[in-house]
Amino acid sequence: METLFFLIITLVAIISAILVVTCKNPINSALSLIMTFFCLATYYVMLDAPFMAAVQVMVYAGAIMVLMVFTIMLLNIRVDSSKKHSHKLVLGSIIGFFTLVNTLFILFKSKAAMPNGPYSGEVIKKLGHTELVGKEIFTNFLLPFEITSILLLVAIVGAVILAKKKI
Amino acid sequence: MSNVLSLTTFLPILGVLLLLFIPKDSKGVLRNVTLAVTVVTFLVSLIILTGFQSNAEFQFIENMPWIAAGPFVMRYNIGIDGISLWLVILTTFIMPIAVLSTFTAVEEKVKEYMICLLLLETGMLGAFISLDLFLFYIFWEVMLIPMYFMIGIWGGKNKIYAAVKFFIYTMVGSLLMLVALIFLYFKGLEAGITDFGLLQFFSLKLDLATQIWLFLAFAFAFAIKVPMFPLHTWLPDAHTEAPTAGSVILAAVLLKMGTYGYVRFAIPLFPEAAHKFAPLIATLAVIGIIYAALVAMVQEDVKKLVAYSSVAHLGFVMLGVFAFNVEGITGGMLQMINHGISTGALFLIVGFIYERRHTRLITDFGGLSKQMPIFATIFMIVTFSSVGLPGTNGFVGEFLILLGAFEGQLRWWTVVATSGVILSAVYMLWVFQRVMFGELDNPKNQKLLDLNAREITIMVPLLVMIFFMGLYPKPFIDKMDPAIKKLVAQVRISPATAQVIPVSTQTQIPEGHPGAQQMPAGHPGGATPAAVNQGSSPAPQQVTPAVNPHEAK
Amino acid sequence: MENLNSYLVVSAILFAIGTIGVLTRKNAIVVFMCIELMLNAVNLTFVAFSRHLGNLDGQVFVFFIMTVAAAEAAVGLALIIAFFNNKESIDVEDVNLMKW
Amino acid sequence: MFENVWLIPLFPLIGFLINGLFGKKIKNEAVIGGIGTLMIFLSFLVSCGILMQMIGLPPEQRVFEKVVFPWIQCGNFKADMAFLLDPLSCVMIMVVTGVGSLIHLYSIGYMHGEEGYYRFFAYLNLFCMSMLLLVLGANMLVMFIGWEGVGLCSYLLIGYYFHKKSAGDAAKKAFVMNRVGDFGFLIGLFTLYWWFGSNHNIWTVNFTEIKAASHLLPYGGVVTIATLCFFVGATGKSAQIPLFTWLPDAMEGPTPVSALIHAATMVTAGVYMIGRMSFVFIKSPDTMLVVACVGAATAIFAATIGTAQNDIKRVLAYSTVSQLGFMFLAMGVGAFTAGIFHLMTHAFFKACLFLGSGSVIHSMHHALHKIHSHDDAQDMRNMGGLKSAMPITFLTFLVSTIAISGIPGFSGFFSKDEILWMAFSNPYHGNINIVLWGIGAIAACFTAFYMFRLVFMTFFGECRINPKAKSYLHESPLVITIPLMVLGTLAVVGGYIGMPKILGMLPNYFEHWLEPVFELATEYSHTYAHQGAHPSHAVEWGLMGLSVVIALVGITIAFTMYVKNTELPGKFVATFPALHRAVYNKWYVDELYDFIFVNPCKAFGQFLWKGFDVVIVDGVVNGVANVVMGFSGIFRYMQSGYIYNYAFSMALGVVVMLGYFIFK
Amino acid sequence: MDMIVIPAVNMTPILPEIFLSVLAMALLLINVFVPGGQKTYLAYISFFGIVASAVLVAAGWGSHVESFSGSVVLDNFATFFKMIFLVAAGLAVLISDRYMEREECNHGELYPLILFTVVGMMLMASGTDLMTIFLGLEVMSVSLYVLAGFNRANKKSNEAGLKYFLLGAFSTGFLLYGMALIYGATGTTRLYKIATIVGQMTLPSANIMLVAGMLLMMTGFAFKIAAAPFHMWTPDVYEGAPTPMTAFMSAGPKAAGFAALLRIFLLALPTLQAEWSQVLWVLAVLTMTVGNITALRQDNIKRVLAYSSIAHAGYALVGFTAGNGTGTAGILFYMLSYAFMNIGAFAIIILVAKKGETNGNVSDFAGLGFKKPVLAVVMTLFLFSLAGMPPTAGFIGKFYLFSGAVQKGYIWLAVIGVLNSAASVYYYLRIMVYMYMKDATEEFEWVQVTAPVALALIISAAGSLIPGIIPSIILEYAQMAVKLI
Repeated sequence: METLFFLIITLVAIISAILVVTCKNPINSALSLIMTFFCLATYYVMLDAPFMAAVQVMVYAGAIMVLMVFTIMLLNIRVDSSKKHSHKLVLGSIIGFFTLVNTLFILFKSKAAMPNGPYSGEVIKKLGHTELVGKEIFTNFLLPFEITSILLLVAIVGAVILAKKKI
Repeated sequence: MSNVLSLTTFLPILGVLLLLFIPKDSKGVLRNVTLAVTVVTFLVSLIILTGFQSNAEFQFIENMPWIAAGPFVMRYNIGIDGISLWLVILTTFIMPIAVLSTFTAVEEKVKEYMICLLLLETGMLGAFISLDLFLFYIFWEVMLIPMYFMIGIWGGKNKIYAAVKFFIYTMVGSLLMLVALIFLYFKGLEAGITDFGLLQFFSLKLDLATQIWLFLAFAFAFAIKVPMFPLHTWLPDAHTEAPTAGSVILAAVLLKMGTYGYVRFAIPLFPEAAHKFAPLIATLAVIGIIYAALVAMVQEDVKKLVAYSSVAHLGFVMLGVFAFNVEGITGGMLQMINHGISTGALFLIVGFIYERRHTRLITDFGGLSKQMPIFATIFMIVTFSSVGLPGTNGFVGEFLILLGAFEGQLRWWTVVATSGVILSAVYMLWVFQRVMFGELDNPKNQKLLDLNAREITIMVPLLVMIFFMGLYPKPFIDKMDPAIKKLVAQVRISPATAQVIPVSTQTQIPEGHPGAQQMPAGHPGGATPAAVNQGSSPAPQQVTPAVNPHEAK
Repeated sequence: MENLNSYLVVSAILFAIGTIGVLTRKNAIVVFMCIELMLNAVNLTFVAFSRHLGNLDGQVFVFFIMTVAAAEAAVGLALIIAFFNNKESIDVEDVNLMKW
Repeated sequence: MFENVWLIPLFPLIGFLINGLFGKKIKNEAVIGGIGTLMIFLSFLVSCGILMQMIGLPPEQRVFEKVVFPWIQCGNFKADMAFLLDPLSCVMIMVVTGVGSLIHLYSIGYMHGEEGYYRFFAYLNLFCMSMLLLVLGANMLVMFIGWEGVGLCSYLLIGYYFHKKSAGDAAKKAFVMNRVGDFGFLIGLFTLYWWFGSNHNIWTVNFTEIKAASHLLPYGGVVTIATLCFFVGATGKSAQIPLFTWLPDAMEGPTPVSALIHAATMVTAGVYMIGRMSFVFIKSPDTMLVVACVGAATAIFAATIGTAQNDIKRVLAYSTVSQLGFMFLAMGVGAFTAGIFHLMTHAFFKACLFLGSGSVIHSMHHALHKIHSHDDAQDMRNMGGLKSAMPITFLTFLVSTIAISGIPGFSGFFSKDEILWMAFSNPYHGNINIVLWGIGAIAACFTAFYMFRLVFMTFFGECRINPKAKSYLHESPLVITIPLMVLGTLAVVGGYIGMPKILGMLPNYFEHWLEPVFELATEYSHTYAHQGAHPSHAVEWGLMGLSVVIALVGITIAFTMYVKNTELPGKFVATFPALHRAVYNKWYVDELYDFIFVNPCKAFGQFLWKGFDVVIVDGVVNGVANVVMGFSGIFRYMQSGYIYNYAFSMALGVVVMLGYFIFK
Repeated sequence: MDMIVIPAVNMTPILPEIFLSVLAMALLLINVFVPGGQKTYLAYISFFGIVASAVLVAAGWGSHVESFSGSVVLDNFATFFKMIFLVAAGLAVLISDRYMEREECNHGELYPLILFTVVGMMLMASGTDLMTIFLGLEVMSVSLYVLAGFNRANKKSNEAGLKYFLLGAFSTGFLLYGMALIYGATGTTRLYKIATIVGQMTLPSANIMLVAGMLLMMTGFAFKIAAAPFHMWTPDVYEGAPTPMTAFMSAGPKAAGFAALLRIFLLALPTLQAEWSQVLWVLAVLTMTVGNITALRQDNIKRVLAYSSIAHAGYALVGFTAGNGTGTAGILFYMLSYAFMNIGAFAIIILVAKKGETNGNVSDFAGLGFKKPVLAVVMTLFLFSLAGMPPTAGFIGKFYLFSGAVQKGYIWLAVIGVLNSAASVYYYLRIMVYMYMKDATEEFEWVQVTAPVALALIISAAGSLIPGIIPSIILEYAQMAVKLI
């Protein structure tokens, strides 16, 4: 049952990902991407990471993609209609294919490290995922967390400078 | 005066600082100050000359820590021996002459020109006195910069091509040498050598394969600088385009860097490889001699002709150096100085007429002897010095080179090289004839003025040297002799590889000739010292089995 | 749950699709979206590894990646808008003033 | 007096320096000429002193070496600036300074009014110095200084009229041909030095030391190589086949120069050198044969050319070449004394001939100049009948001509006959002897013919000069005629010091004098010479008579053709036009050399420059640069500006990198 | 559920970062009150802030403090690189003012952004956790995207920003994938732990996931340092970005990329040296060759320097390939000297250019040598230093880089390196050819050397020359810095 569910989600995720790449209309691409994001969120839930799933939906699907769709609308961009570059398509696909092949080879030819942490599915369920992630962030990864604040500040300043009509 | 070497080397830099404070437009002051600086440098260098002891040791050594970081220890390690002494003196001697020659030749950008000249002097001197390989490399490269600007800024029509070619050509070689230098250092490090000091590396034993690679890298760099056939094509371009002083310095000193590099570095550091490559290098040298002479013969531009003659002369030097015996190397060293003087003088001469006529094409001249007798005389003396007429400096060097090469292993090369002597006469005399002899039919030439006092002043020291070195080279040879003997001892390959075959008188006399077996007791030659010598051990230079006279026939 | 490799394979496929998108699409925003797709693929990898390893480092990393994605989105879209203001296009083929 | 030998070259050097440096300021011809002449005359006096002293010594003590200062000393090699006095060098310095003084004196008058008068005397002094160094040098290197020094002076003096292209060409040709010889000289020197050094640890170039060690030399082998090389040097300097063509051209120089350098002294340096090294040469029978053959060939070859020349100096020039051939023939047959003897007598009569011709030219020139004629003052076809106008010149000229033709009683007879006899009777070359003798004899016949042709065309017959100029012809001044008379006298009596034994009137002083020098050579020669039956006196007498007859035949033919029946030469030319053209054009040797050496050399040089240097060597250099630049262009266009291309490149990089590690 | 106890942290390692961040934020605020034409004050403030920060950094020399539970470390290596970033930023600030004034985009936000970039770079250098390094990288990158597109009105600048952004984000994808694989293969993101785990592996090179992670990470950083074939953005972005930012980008982020690479590879993955040096060998050769050869045919001087910057990354990679003390110390030294010489050269380009970034071709330098001799001499110094001629810092740097390779036995790499630098001489000489050997077509009257630029030039010139004559003053520190990794 779970396998079937996984397969369905996978199918949806991949099809929507392909749609992102193939849709002529950027809006459609964006919508497909959102679809993919939802699928990923589902994976996260299946991987006992509900907090990540929530963040995924809120930040990606909610914030980032809205921003993008908004931008697309704002710029009123029409369909990707200019002349086709078949060679570009072919080359890109070949490279993408090889990337995939390489990656798959990597995955199948090697084994990940042995589990080394205390957080098995049961533990997470018992202690609560959000708490655990929060604890990690505020203890072991405090510094990166602080850095994100600067990152966001930079992004804000940058966005203002670049896009504001008059500074 | 323990730091007189440093003083000599860096005096020109002080001169540069001085020049910086002189306004651009007071050209006369700039010229005179530069002249004064170079003359003072020359005078200071005379202290070195007089204080130099005729022995094989390095003298006036200054050895101070400089860089010590990581595996590398570089020291400010300088000193001279008989080999570098004369090149230092030659440099300081040529510089005032070069400066003086620019007094009217360079009217534009005088300040910059003078600064270039002085920087160049420091670079050249530094390269000759460095006993630290790294320091040498620094100076070696530094020299390029002012020369590049001299050619590029004050040069002729095709100056940029020539300057860039000169720079990059030399750079390619020297960078490969740099890699070899680093490699050598690490080899030394393994053997317990602690810094870049040249003298320590002399005792470093390397296996043949390593030696060959390192030697090739060094030899390539030096061969470009010499320049040896077929790496010579930058030279005619550089010479043709360079301003007179530039050509003079280029010919007189800069090219010596290459040959000096062989004598000081490439050969003693890698003696076995040097021996292995001696035939090849000698072949190239000989080809260079003949080739450059033939090409020089058909040149239309006087300066280019002189440039090609340089290639030929330097070929002689290489031949001598690779004879690996005292005569050959001494000849080579002498020839370096000679070439500096004669070819320097030739470039000055070309400069004189160029300044007057703004052309260097041989066909534009003819019959100048009539109009410019003093010039003609000087030109002729220099020509014959360049041709190597006995009595002038050119002969002594050339003779010793050929002699050394002949008695060494390079017999057949010598024979071919000697024919270069004929060709040199052909092209030099031909150009002299076409420029100086004949009817003075070009109206532009009919108003030429003879040399003025300044120009004569420039030439007189050179002429004096031409004759002095030709007639009494003893002081020169004596000062360099111990160092060269040491060098020869250094590069002598071990007895295992080259056997000294004892030669007895008896076996040498062909048995087929009647009467050869015994000489009459009362024979006039019987009691001469030479005869007594027969019993003593054969000459140390004898590295090849003696050619049996039968075979020689 | 499925085994680790299933997730990794999915993420690899998504990553490859994202790559293809970057290489083939002309609309700058779509290109950017494809990059986001690649990042998400990485996220999935991280989470999968994290789950497999039993430590949460990977998930924390994902958390930061999302932040970064947000920041990049802000700046990126600002750049795209600025470009649009200049060129009236967001076609990457029009980003061609500088070449050779 | 021996100690003061260094004065001999020093005086001319001083003269050179004074005239060379200050001559232009002095301006006064008398002073300039005076200084020049005085200096060489002082040398002559010193030489006389030395000669006197040497005569006073027993023969075995007649060797003296004076080291003036150390010159080159390097490693094993050592060459001092040292002078060697022995009977041979003594003869030479006497000839050089003696004839030199006379020619200097002559020049004072001859060069009168020439532009660059001081230059001429400076060069002349310099020449004398060089020549004296050459003959006095105690080692090969000092000799070589002189050797090249005389070449230089010859260059300078031939090119004296530098505004004439032909003079410049001739000068250069002379120097270069000499250089070819020098090449041989150097290689010979190296070979000898190396052989002694490496085999016997005798590192020397000193003649005395080589002589002392010469018994170590093998016969043939390396010695042949060395001596052949030396002989190449000699052919260059002494204008032998194949390097003789420069000498006739050298006549572009002023006549005194031709007399001094190209007749009396410099050109004999090769002979002298062989004499100096007789003990080496004799050790190689092959070389000796080559020397003899070349000498004989040159003698006949040059003589034939001499028969057809019209330029008075050119005839003399070919005559010189021919006579030098005789000397080499002598050297080659081991008749060193005879060779040197002929050298000396030749110096007398040939100098006299040249000076005489100079006197004629001087007079002709003067006369033609007066009437503003541009006729060639040296062309014999413009002369004729000058004997009345210039009696002294005529007389001395005639005497010398007789001497050179080998008429008994005159110096040339003694020396030439000695040579021919030795060619016939020497023990070295077996059957070839007869050939050598035959060629020599025919050459002698030719000599007599063309010399008398010269005399007849110049001094006899009707005067062919422009009639207007005729009245201006006159005898030269005393300063010119005195040397003529002195040399004329010597041409007559000079031979008596070396009279062949067979004539028995006087002892052969000359042979005795030179005996210590050539003693060793004679000794060595015994080891391989065929000690066959020595030809009898009768044969000698017969041959002597024959040679006289031959000379007379030559004279007779000349007389017939140029005095009695002046149409004959024209008829002859008409009958054998090709032959005449070939002879007249010197057998086309110059053209041959141009074809074989000069032009190919130039063409090859052009090819090397324009074809090889520029296209190939520089082409490779620039080609590398261009290839790099080409790549630069390719790389540049890969930088298309499109983002997806850049991304593609990155992705490709990733794929390749991963692929390599996965699939390796 | 327990309260989360935030652990006590030692702030010393990130003191300069904190200082600079605070300063940047303060500047953002101050900016509001500074009227349009007087943004120069901000430049001065940031410059002095940078100097102060440099003092703070310098004070940390010699200490070794780990903090934030192993996320960050203060050691000599970090200190050295931080100094490089500060030098680059300081010089960039000094040369920005004049440029921005001329291009009429002197917005006060420039300086805070530069400072933030520095913060990001510093975190890259001192981070010992992949997350720290990644976030530092992003702080840097995001700032740089903005800085590259800072001159909004200029189409080129705009395009540069966009191009840089898209490609940068793309490369981030690879970088992250690499980090994910490393995480998967080792189970941690802490470098020290990775080192331990990898060290315990019997055959780490057989662990293809680890190797692939390493390669993908290398890709990401190779993009930042502009190594071929990830270099293609460089010329375009460098050309388009405002010149002072180009200068900054060529010196700072490149050094930061090397810092992170060195840190990760030498600290965490030394056991994989055999693998990564193979790749780096190829990358180094490609980078040097492509950079140098393409530069030969450029006309825009900014592009010339951009390609030269690629080539210099290649030289540094030579030292990295060796991976030994000599080579890595060489990288440190070289990055510092490169900051001096390259920014110096860009400063002169700024002076010579006219409004709208025109007059930026090599041929526009014709005659500068005698019209503005001091500027030209200084430029010559920079160019010779870039070309690696003694006695400049560039030479010593190259010497150490190539020495490292030779020491490690990579002779051919060194040979290719020197041949490349011989070829590179051509395009540096070309600039000099125009400066000195062509006749002036302009009078250069618009060239005004303001005080900050003059200061920048003096500092750069000193920094390019003095270490060339007495390199020990920097090399000793570089040696100490790399010893600790």
